[in-house]
Amino acid sequence: MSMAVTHFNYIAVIVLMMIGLYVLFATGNLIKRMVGLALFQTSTALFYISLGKVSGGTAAITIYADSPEGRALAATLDPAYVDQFGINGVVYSNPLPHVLILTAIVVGVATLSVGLSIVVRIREAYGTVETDEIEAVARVEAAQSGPARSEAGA
Amino acid sequence: MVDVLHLIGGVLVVAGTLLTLLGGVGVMRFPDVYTRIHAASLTDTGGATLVLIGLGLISGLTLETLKLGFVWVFVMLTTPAAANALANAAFSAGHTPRIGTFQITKSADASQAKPETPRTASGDGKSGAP
Amino acid sequence: MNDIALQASFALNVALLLMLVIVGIAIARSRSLLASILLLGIYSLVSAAWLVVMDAADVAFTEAVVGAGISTVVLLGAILLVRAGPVRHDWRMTIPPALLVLGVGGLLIYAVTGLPEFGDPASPANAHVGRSYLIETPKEIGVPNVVTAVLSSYRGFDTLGETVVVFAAGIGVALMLGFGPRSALSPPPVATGDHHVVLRVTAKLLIPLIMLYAFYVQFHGDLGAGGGFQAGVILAVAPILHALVFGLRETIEAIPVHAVRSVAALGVLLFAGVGLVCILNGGDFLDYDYLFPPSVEAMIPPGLMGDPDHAHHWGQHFGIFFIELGVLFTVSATMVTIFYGFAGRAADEQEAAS
Amino acid sequence: MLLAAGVAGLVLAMALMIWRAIVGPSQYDRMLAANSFGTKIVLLIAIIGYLFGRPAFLDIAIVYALINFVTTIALMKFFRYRTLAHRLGPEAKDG
Repeated sequence: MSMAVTHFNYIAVIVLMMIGLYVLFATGNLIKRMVGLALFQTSTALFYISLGKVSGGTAAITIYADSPEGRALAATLDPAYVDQFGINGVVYSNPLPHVLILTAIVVGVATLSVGLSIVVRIREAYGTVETDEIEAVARVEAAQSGPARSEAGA
Repeated sequence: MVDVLHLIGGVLVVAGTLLTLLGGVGVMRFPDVYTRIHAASLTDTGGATLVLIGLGLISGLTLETLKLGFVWVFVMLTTPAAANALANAAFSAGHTPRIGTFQITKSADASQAKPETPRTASGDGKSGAP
Repeated sequence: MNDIALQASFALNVALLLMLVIVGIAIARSRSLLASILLLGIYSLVSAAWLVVMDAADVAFTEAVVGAGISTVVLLGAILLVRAGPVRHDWRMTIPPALLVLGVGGLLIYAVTGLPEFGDPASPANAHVGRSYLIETPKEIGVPNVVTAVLSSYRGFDTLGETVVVFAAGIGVALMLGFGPRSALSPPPVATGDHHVVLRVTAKLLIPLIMLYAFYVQFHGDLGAGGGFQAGVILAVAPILHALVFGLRETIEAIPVHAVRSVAALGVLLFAGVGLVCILNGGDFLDYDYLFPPSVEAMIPPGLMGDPDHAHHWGQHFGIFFIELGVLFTVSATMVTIFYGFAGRAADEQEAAS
Repeated sequence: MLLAAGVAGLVLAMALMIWRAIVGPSQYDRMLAANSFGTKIVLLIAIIGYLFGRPAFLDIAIVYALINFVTTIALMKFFRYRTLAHRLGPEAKDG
């Protein structure tokens, strides 16, 4: 099989990651930047989960190979494949990336909120959420408060 | 017997998804927000009912059937309420329906039923505009 | 699983990833902040379905609740507070980032060719530590859901760190938005002519069900998909829905701000406390085999509930139970704190300059 | 086989919803697309649970069906009242 098929997931994830990066750099609007950051973050999650998928595998919640469910799952997989990669007759996907990403998503939304609350405070202090306007306001304020401080700021 | 149930269940699932697809076509083709809401919410609940009954026939009488029932109840509760909220938001923002005689009565309705207009979003142009 | 399922799995994987890319491009192109937030909600729904296809049931759970219930609401609260207009667009601004992104993306795609094939069971990521977790969990921990076992027992210390990060983020939001003259946690009611009976009745029906379901996910978490993180975000949706429908003031009357903040701290303390008890009983930090002293363990009947090693697993079961409870407390209270911060802040009256 | 056909139909319907969400033209169309998309995801997860032989995935479908509603209410409040803190409907009588 060609690379584009066997590595499709990774390529798609990288495209998503680059879209997130592009949004981060191309806009001066801080909220839009947080959206880009969220996209970037999700793409990392997708990459980890892609790495942990085992073809023919199932979710890492133990089922018994002799239950109807387990028999149905093993039915058309190659028995040699199941013997080699299965655990007690069932092939599972790798649970480790799931654990890492599960916590990362919750941490991600918490840190996204911290970022957004910083944006809100910036808006309250400067009256805008566009980076160039914030810089302009800061420059004016620095100039008003004396040359010594503006030098320190630069 | 089990095979027949599986077959009927599968047919119901396909019928339900076709209904949902039909709703999707409606959402794509219809001219304004209200007709689209109508298409989407009606076919979503109907399609969900068919799909969940079909899956229930496939699963037989197990714990999963109960869960399917829960999914059905929640879909039936939330989809119409969400459609209501959506139409409410669109109407109060001053969206006019584009077809039917409703357009004529709407201005009269609006002046009667809403003497005190709340702080709607129609005041600031950005929320209703694309 | 049969052949059709295998093919359908791959086809769905491709279709959903293509949808994600299309929605991602639409987010990048959209000028309206609100539209990009709505599209981000759709993005998160698609990625949750994709996670189910990738067998990551627990992750799909979390992504579902976070994407559908919390992140959209928080983002909406933020754009209400900043009163931002449409995003300005200047094509000259887009060329340097586009070049940069093309360069980095090209390098990364070149690097990807060295990765093992998608779905390869013998790849280094899948063959060693992940596989040994799958083999050892039934013997050492004795819970069916391997994700829960790894999360709370094998990698318990890591999870404690994550919980503390979530707690710290909650403190951060509370400090930045929860105090001060603009924090109007009990805003005056707005007189409106409409009644919204449908929404209020539906919400009244749904809120208890959401809480009940959160507890099901919490206590079912070692048997099926679920656990403290998932249940925590689900539980937080109930007060959020209550505040959205019945007003923030009533919600704060029912669940006071200081109570929420205390519960968040209590969760971290409970988690760390379990670890300390293990140390006191002679084990390592968060080594649940030492949760009960040997005198207590001797009293546990062996072979309960079809598990021949039951007495041995008793400490693990209780350790996981308590730390998941700690995670539930911290995560749900933090999410509610974040919502209180964003919803309870008074916005500037004038529009943003842009 | 039939289940796979059902999944294909749902994916097609989802694609139509994405088209509506991207094209708009108004924000209400996007809200509608997002909301209806949620219901389709519920059905999709339910069907692929059976298709892949793990009906326990229904738990995720339930949580979607429960929570999909919250975003729509938040959006409605966003449009109508420009605040998330406001109470919908009349004040409580005992308040």
